[in-house]
Amino acid sequence: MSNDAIWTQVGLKESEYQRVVEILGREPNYVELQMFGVMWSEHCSYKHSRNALKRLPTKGERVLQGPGENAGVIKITDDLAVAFKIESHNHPSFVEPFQGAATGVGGILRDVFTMGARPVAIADSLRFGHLDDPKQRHLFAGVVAGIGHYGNCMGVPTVAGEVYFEESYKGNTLVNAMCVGILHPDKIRKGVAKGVGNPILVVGARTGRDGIHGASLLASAEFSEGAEDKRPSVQVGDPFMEKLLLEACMELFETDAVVGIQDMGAAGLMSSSCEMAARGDVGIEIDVRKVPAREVGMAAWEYLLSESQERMLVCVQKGREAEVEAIFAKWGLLSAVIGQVTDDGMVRVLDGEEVVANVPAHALADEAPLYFPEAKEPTYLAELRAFDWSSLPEPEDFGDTLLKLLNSPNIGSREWIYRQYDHQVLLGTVIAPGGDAALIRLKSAAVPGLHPVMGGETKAAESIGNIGLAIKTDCNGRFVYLNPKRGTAIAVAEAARNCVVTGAEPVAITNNLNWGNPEKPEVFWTFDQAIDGMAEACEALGTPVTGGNVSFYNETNGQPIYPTPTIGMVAIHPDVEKRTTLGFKHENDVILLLGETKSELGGSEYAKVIHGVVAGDAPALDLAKEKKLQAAVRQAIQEGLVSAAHDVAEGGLTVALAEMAIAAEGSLGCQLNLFITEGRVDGNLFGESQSRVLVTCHRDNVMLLRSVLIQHGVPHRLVGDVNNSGRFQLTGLAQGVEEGIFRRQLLIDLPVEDLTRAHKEALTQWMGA
Amino acid sequence: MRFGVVMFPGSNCELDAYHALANVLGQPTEYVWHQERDLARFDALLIAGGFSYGDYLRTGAIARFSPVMEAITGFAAEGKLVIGVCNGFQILCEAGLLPGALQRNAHLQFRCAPTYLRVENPNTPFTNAAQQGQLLSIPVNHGEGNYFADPETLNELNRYDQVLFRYANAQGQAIPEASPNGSKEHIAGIVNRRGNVAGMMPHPERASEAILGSADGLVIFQSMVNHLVGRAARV
Amino acid sequence: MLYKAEVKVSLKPGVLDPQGVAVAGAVKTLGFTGVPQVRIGKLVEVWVEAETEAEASTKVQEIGAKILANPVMETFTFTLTLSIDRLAGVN
Amino acid sequence: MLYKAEVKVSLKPGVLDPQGVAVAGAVKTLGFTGVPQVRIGKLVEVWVEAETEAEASTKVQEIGAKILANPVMETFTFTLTLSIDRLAGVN
Ligand SMILES: Nc1ncnc2c1ncn2[C@@H]1O[C@H](COP(=O)(O)OP(=O)(O)O)[C@@H](O)[C@H]1O
Ligand SMILES: [Mg+2]
Repeated sequence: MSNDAIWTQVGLKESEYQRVVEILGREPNYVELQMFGVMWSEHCSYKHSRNALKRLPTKGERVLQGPGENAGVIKITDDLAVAFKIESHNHPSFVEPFQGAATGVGGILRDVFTMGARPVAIADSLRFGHLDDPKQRHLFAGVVAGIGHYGNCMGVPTVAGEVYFEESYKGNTLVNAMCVGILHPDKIRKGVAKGVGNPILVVGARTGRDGIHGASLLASAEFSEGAEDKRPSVQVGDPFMEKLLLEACMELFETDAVVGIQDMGAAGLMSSSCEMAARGDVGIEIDVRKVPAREVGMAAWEYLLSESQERMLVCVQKGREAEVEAIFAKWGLLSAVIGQVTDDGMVRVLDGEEVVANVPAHALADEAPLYFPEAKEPTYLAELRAFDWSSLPEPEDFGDTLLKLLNSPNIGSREWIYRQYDHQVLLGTVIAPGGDAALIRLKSAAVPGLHPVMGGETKAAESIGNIGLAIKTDCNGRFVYLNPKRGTAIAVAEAARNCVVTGAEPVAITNNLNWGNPEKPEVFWTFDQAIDGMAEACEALGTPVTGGNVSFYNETNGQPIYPTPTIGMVAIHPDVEKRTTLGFKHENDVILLLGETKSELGGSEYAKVIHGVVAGDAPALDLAKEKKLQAAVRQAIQEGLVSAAHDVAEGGLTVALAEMAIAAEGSLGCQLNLFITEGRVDGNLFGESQSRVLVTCHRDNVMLLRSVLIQHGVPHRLVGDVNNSGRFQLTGLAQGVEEGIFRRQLLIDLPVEDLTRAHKEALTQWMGA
Repeated sequence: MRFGVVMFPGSNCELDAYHALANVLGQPTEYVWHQERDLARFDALLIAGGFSYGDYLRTGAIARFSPVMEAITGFAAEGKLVIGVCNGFQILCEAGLLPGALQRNAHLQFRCAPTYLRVENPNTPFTNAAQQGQLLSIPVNHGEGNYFADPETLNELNRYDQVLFRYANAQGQAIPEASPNGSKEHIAGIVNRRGNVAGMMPHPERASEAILGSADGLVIFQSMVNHLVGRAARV
Repeated sequence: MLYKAEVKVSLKPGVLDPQGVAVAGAVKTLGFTGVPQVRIGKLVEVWVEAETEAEASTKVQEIGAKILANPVMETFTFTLTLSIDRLAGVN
Repeated sequence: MLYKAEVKVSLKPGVLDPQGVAVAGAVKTLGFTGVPQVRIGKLVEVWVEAETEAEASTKVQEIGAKILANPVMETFTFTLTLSIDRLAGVN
């Protein structure tokens, strides 16, 4: 590296370096150059994405805090709000899966509790290559263990998530973690420094050389052979330290001593101090020698860029230092005054007596160059969409096809994952992982008023009643690959649908945009399209974007991942006593399919698993119809007309029905009759047409249910009955030669336990029981 | 009657235990900080689960040295009731208040899953509301719940009826497939010889309301209440 | 003087070592033959200040017995050397 | 011949060792003074069959690099002895 130009050594372009010189009116010194290198890195400055992101809808009557803070905040009642956010830790997890994933969870937890919220749920979103590759199994096992390690130790339940295995993620594991916390609407904390003379404290862990340049280099450049040399020293998470930090902060927030608080994530002290200064429009002066160190002989810039975990930067009222330090001491934590707020808008860094850096806060935080990258439609799209489906044979044996799909790691049971996660602690989880969205009740053990340090807020407990929160992460990257705009809209719609089938009303999203190199026009075009898709869907479904994260440069040797805009959805459930789950409940219940089935095989798991084809276009999506469907399902559930509900996703109608049978208690089975009016049989059975939901209801309620569906103009048909045969029987009815005469054919007839086994072993066949 | 929920730095089930005892069972309950030395105001203590001191070195190894553990040793010596759940069980073993130790799960993975516990001895302050052989549906949530004790100790546990619960399947058979961690003799919970100090890996507080999937955990707390008020009512 | 003790904590013979079994399995799958057994214990490095080696040794013995090893399933031994290496940092 | 290797796996200097920090803290609360630092690593005993010590050593070196130590954060060293102690059990 040493013979590179000085700007490339810190990951800047020459033009960017010139800009720095202009701003300072002089050459930056070494420390200052490091500071700009990090703060103007893609990861910290969003210089390639910020313009596009402006197009996302961020307003709504429930939105108390939109993008720009550590997490978004949504109002639930006058006494209760939720803070939530999603973050990626892709590159670190590829380098060291266990610690990378663990510290990813640690980071997102801090983002949420810096807002003043107590974390009550975690959700993840994971991507790996195919599991027949030992390296991928190693990554998968390490990531899951790491997420469990951190969340379990913190006592925050990991209740939902998603995972896909695709060739395109082979060289770039994706690990996105979402955290949801509860707080009082009037007690939102912000990452701001104010009040000249107010002291700035570092609290939590000591500072070492961990992860220096993690943000600027690793997360802002492509992987290539020999990426090893670029490796920062791995950050090791200490969830115990973070648990203490959480409780100490909760206690601190009960006082009014805090002016602002910011978690130290990427580029630690550096970014947290200049962001706090910039937000407060003030200056900050800090002395790195006052930062409690873990290692000897660290240089000033190493203090600034260290990504040691479990640390916070706090601005407190002058004179309250002792009080604050006492609280942290009670929890056995360090706290040290390292500087104070100044009035000159400069971030001034001292190394003892010596001034080692003196830079305008706004220059670092807000004045990174903005890029409008060139966008060009990728040529691969036309070819893929031109795919001729008639070239694929229909399956000989539909039962065998169903078993293969249930056994696919992209469809089968995720129990191997979530049984390694504590998904119960805090006693809020009323719909556990394994169905569609997770549902937590707000009147859990974490409700304000119960905890010693959250005392006195029992009022909140009453107003909460039976309100719950449905949570789900979702993104079918294959659809986004085939059609970036529609695929992204589908991700939003599916996340919402997964929440709606529990009876909840989607209210807002956070999102994590995992992409390739934005400086490649064909990659950026897909990004730009995706933003439009997300904006459209969020407008239509009334779920504003309250925050998110962008992870670019997910490429290995020039190969980008499928564009993967992970959606983290939060939905409010009015009454958790009226929640619905996907499993069949009673014999003789009637099964209805809501929505329209077209023969759409584009991007389907069926095409991939059975025919090895990833081609065509993403399924059609009509957001107006989607909205009606979701409203109808919610009303039907509220009126108690629905005994089970499940959204139709990967594997299509047949897999969704099978999942309902598998999730059923006892010996329930079903007899299904599907009219196959148009298109291919496999397209009808396994195609992934959107805006479809399966529900069951008691015979006596069918008329009532149908009237609700008709009111909302939701097309639907009766597709069969729940029985206690313990078998899954599906009959196809196809138009015969004469009008109105239908040919019946028993297409699938299998014991439910066979389906269950195939489903159960989807992951364990690779990962061990 | 007053319950104390003991919490250490790193405990994380204290909220849940408090909720089950105070809100569900309606018993007067207080948190007990690891620095406390005076426990006179309590009739029974629950050492909550979690990761005390990060469970570094060995689960419970560091917590056992906190001031409150000295006090708890005295509390137990007076014959008052102490139950350790999960990490609480691990701490009681490390402190020598219960025999044996808890090793890493045999399959080396953390496990959060429902289990059935077969009641082996219903004649204790912690099980008097249950029937002999009754199956309780109570979930486990641990990475190190694999109970170990040498053969002599196991013999004693059996001879003196100190095994409270064994992991079993839905038919009530204690077999390896039913065990989430590979414990010796499928042991899920034990009591000391005197009968007033108990430890169990599964989490009764997580099975304290039907909406959570099971309310069987209340049997254990109700038993303690029965014992303290000198009743032996069954639930 | 600053001494460095290397405390080896190992499982008692007869105590099952699932981790060791797993590693031995991994070794086999990687194609190594003739590796009949693997046992996994802890290596605890403890730096102690003491006037004499004897003093250091009693100190480490106590620390080992009190906290580093669990007598129910573990034993420990240790070696003492004058510490030459600079401490990585204060903690 | 059967050799026994004692493989010491330790964290690279600079890599955070939360366990060590926690134990050092506990040692202090136990009233021990002058214990500035504790670091915790793994002690892996590997039994290997080999004709010569040299062969055994290459084998252990490979096993250590491939499985026992995580190159991103750990380093390892080992010593070899002719194994006299009976195996604790076959696994
Ligand atoms: N990585 C994961 N972590 C935790 N839970 C997961 C994970 N992946 C999937 N799940 C859970 O498994 C169930 C099925 O997930 P998924 O197939 O994504 O559902 P859907 O197809 O309805 O989006 C959901 O309850 C989900 O929360
Ligand atoms: Mg779903």
